Amino acid sequence: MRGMTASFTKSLAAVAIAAGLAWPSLAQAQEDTIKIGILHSLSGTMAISETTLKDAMLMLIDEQNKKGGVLGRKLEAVVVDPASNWPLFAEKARDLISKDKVAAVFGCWTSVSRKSVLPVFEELDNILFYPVQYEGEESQRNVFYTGAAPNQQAIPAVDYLMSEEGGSVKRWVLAGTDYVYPQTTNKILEAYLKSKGVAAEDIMINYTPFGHSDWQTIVTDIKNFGSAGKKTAVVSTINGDANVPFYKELANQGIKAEDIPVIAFSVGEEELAGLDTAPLVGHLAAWNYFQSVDTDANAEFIEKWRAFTKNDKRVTNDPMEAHYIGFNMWVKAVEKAGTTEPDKVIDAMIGVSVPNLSGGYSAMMPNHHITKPVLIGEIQEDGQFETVWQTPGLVPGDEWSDYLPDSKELIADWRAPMSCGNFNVATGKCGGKGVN
Amino acid sequence: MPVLRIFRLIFILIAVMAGPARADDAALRTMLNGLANADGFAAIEKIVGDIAATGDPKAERALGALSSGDLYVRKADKTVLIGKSKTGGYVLSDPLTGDVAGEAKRSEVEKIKVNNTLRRVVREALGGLTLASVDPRARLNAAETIFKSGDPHAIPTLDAAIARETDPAVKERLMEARASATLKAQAPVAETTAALETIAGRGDREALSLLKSYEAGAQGELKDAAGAAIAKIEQTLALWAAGQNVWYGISLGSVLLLAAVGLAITFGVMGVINMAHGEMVMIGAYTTFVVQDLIRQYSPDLFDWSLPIALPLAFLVSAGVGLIIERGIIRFLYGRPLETLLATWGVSLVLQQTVRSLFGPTNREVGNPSWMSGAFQLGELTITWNRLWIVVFALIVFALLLYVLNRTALGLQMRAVTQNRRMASSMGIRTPWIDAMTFALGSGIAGIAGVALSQIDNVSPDLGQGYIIDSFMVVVFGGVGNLWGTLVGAFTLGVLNKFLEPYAGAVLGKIAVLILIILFIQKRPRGLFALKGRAVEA
Amino acid sequence: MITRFLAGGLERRINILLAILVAAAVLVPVLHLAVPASSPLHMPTYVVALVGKYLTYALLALALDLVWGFCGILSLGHAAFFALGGYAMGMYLMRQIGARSVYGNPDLPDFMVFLNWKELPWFWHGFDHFWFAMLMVMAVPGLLAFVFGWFAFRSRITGVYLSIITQALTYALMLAFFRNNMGFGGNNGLTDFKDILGFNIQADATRSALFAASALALALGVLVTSALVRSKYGKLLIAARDAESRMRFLGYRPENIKLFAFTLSAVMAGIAGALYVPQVGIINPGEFAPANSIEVVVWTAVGGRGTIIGPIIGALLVNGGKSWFTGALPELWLFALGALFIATTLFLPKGIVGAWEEWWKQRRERDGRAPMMSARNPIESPAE
Amino acid sequence: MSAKTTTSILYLDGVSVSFDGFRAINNLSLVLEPGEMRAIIGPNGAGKTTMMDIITGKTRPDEGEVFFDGRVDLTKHDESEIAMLGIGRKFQKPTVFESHTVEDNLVLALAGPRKAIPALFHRQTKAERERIDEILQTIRLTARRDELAAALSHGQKQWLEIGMLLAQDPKLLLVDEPVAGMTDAETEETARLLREIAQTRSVIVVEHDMQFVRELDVKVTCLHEGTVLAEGSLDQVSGDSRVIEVYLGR
Repeated sequence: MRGMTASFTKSLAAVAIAAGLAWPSLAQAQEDTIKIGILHSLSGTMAISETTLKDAMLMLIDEQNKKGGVLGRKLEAVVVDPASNWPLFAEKARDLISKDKVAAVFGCWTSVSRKSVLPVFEELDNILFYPVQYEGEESQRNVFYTGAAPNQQAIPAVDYLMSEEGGSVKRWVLAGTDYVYPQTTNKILEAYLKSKGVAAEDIMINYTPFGHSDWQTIVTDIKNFGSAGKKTAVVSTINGDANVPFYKELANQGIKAEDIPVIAFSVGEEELAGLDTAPLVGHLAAWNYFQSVDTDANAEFIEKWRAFTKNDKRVTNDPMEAHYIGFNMWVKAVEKAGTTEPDKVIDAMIGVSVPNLSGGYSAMMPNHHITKPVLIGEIQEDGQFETVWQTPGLVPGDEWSDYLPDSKELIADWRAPMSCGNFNVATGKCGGKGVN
Repeated sequence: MPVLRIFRLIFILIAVMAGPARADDAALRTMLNGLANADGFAAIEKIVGDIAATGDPKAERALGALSSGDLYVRKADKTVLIGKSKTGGYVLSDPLTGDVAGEAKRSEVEKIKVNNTLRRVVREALGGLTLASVDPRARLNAAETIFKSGDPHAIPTLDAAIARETDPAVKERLMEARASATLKAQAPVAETTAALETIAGRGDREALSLLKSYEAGAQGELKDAAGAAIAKIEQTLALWAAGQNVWYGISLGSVLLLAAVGLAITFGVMGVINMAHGEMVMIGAYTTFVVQDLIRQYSPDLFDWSLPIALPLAFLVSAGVGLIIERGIIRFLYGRPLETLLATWGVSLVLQQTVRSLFGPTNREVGNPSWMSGAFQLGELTITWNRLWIVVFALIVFALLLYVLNRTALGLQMRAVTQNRRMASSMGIRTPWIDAMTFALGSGIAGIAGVALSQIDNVSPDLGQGYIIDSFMVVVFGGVGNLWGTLVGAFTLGVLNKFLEPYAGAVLGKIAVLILIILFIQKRPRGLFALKGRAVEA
Repeated sequence: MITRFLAGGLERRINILLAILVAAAVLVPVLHLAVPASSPLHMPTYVVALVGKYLTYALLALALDLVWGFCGILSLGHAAFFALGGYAMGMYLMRQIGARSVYGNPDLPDFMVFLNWKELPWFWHGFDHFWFAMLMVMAVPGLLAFVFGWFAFRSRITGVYLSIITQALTYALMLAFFRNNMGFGGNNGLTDFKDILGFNIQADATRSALFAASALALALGVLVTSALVRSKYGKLLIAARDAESRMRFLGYRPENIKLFAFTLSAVMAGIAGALYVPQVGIINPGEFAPANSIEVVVWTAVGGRGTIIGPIIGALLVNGGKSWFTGALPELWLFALGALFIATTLFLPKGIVGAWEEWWKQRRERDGRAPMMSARNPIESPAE
Repeated sequence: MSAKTTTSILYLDGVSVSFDGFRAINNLSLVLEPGEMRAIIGPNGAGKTTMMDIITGKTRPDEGEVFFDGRVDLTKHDESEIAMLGIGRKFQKPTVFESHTVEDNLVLALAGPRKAIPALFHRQTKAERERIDEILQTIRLTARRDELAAALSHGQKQWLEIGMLLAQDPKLLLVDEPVAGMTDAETEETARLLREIAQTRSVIVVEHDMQFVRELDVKVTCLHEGTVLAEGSLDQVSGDSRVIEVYLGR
């Protein structure tokens, strides 16, 4: 046994030396281009949604380079694949920032992927542009939220349905996939509906697992719930993949939009492309952008997109527009700051205003959310949405919902003296900084 | 207010029934062209009302087109026309006569927008127009529309309609519509009680809905009568709900059966743990997509035939891929089932990514042919055609498979090879060929399952992933190597799931089923239909 | 007795491996913290974080190898034990956030505030204490494995059936943890950690310490596994794998032999998960996905099951490959992984280490030396 | 309980078992005295292996009594308990731990505690080593003690398995077709080995090889369709007309 232990010690020494010698020196990052990180899943369950955003970013970067880049330097996209694996998002984010030295990252789709990379962006002080509608309840210094907050999608949608034009809905089914975004959105909506005098028994909340494919029971439940003599609507926060079987079941069981309309927050042009929309005409979606929006900027965008992807049937959607806005904001902020250094760019971002695709301007607010119009569209036979209602002006994104008891006292303002993502106006303290 | 709007509409309808002078085409056309200047949905609604008031059946075409969003304004002369889209523009036709009225570019016309509310108004207007229609179906629909709106002003019209009605089914509906209207009319107690009875006799959801809203506003005796009627209907509906659960369970079971039956061959008969089984299903679904895509491009009339055309193709494509996998990989791994698991998992990744590269990561659209769309009522059960066909299809596939395995030479050889490879080989059976054929058969079956699943689920590269675990559960639960076990297993799990779902919710229900399977396997490690005795232990 | 037991695991190759791990545990923190960033010898944070993560994967692969390679139990649910250990650690880290959470509620984690919960569920109690949490890291996976194994092995569920029900187990757990009402943060899981034992979790020193802890935990795992398989118990384990009924007719209870290994393996996986979570900063139900467990099987198979070094090499190689591919050739990653699965089973059934051993043995025999007779790494695949 | 039960080492009375309606054992009765060696013959499917399964606890009989050593009801115990009671079994197909060395096979079979945890810390004693040397001698595998069992020939595996039974130190050995696939010389050697073993233990041998059975020179039981057809010396049994009819052939 002594011999064994001795050989162990010897091996230890040898390895220590070998490891010390073999450590490779690191290549220095090149400085002649500005690198932009693209952090969208290209495989796994989220590839279905995120791949398009990667292509959109490549196009935007390409377009910018045609205009001469930024600060006289060309942009270079660094694409990585976090493979729909949340810890891998964090690893890749770290790689992009530490190894590739990117100036900003455009990426993430699901909330959990964003949550996973947050600490990395905070630690390494870089910028993330997050393009998807989400549950709110967050404002982080290093993140710019270009998708919709609940008040930029859910609340106007419900307002519309409650209006006479939207059908004076009195009874509500809140159906969602069981994860944070639907849970929060439904909590907000429930509180909001109750504040508008809807009785508890007129609200039905239902959650299903990811990728749920057998909707027979639930669609029947909806139908039964809708036969109580009051106008009923479904607010759907059903996620991605589960939507196709849901809508197919809806169509087959003959639930017509005129009787029980379904308004969705996660169904866009891309999702409709996988569906026969003829039986779905009239069901609704609430977004901040539709491909059908009739503006010159949008026409140009669609044309470029189709040319870039060499596919004249490729559709555009809301998160793409969010990236469009975010990217242009970043370019403007970099030009304003005169540098790509994230710290300076973050400060320069607030107040930057760029045209959106629906004919107005979107501005970055101190809470790192943006102002957007809210559009309600009805599904058409050709797989497009037709805007049937639109907020009169721009709606600023509200990160801390006023309808949740624990967040109504909170605000975010990243401008100098306050510089806080969750300032409690009641106690006058900034939450994340700690009490101790 | 919508109620007011409906009142007005019904009023107009009555006016129509009373036999006013028919407006001539020109007046109708003027009204229609008014849509060109209508600003907002409310204005359009008013015009729809006016048009309906004319009672001219010619308005049907225009209103129908409006409802389906096919009505356009030609910018040049502000006329309203029906437009059917074609590449780069529209073919225009006259909204009243349907005569072709030239073509227009996309920029030359403007669509008249409709929303849900407007669509409903148009539907009701069309319904009213058709109460006197010659087509009994149209009259039936009209009666239904009035039943739902229950407008008291419609009573005289309904009485007239009831008097002239000859079709007993339509007559019954008309009576119910009248009862519905009576409830709203503050009629005498006796009449109202009779109406309540008529409606209660209908015994369906709509009747319940109507009674509930009536009960909310009623008092005394009538409230009690309504309450009793509601209780009666609810009791019947509860029975139907149990039946419905069984049906949903059978339907889910048939999906599980389709997904698992191919696996019952590759896993159950050959002992290959085919993790790429789900991808065979996915390939079948994509084959359907390609077939439909070609049909849409070259021969849209054949669309209803797309599934029968896709079936053999999906079988061949999946079987072909299966054959390649068997010859290329699995044949080196016989007798090492856990290694087939690893290799086929690798195959599944490659297949998924291949499909993702070829077709893109997004869902592809596979449409339902007309015979797979919609639903019919069986009492209070809504049975959708696609589910019904899938149940039938699953059973046919199962029966065919049984036939192939038990009654054909190939099946005999397959069973011989599984039971005693060496013996079979020495008897002159080409065992490698049989292996390949068996695997191809299992894969091919998965392929045709894909055709069916494309009708109810996403067609995306991840399609197969969603079914693989469930399929294994079914096969293991039913008993490996026993097709009947797979059948019973699939339907048992399906029905179980559907009975748990209303109480536990979809997620907990599924978890409960998984745990039940795990516990069941403890009790019967070889599944429901396991073979006993010495031979299996060896 | 314990030292003598552990010393039984020492052997030349294991010594080298242990030496590498101990050296890494010492050297990496030095290179990371003490060497200036400008020096070519400096080890950047992302490398420390990445390799630290790989080491926990290696421990997970080793845990799987103990039951699969040595005992023939192909568990397709090992990621579940890993995730449970991770959740136990995550719960401790959540409790450490205290009032620094976004809502500033000192008693409840953010997601509970979010869901309007008023008080901490019972199963969260005790996780304020590090040692309690560490106990749970081992106890929860261990207990689950014990109960599951007790039923399964007693019912003589073997081979494919066992694999499939372990997969069902992890799938059911995944669905359960996805539920928001379970009280584990639903889909988002647990995240936004601040510190561990009072140290900032993002500080370089903490990272180095976690790295060292992972390396040492792996070293300990190697030592224990090695000692285990070289003991009489290890022989029983292999015997149970190869001829279970023979064991039974010799008077052994193979179910108990397996149960011990299965439980121990789950505990190892739990520890790996607990070390993984603070390094990646998040734990969520995705870790329970059946595909993750299958990936672990591949690491083990690629490296060489039934060997101790194999799973470690496999885990490092495959994950290194994954990191590289998903960065450099994102579209090709799944092709590469799939091809690896196929190639390994077809051409390297004994994995890299097994193949190398065979080659080495052949060379020795060709060189005319005395053949090295050894029963150390018997990896003939058993019949089902 | 009859007197017979208490004195016999093995006592089967009226045992029946059926699989999916097929009666593998039908009202079988058999008594084995301590120190006795018994040969069991019978055509395929006569229920020989199933009988062993019942004795060793692998199969539960539908009805009937099975007693060991005068008092233990075997139907209430499972395989490992029965093995620990002192019944060793050699399978029809030689079953040894192929990825262990010959020596390790014997080490694992040696009588002693069977628990998992003590095995972790087990160290071999001198007595154990000597016992193993002795058995290796007996089964003539001393020279190959360090080789993997997988490397042994078919006959050697049979011997190794018998050696493992010896190491287990049972009171009763059940030996299923010990000479299948052996050369004549090996067969002779095996017969000698079994006779030697039978001096101290009770043995039941199932065998088809009539030459071998003759060499054993013990009482013979012929089974047919799960029941005893004839019992007695080999000559008596082979003279029985029914035995000739169903088994030996004319």
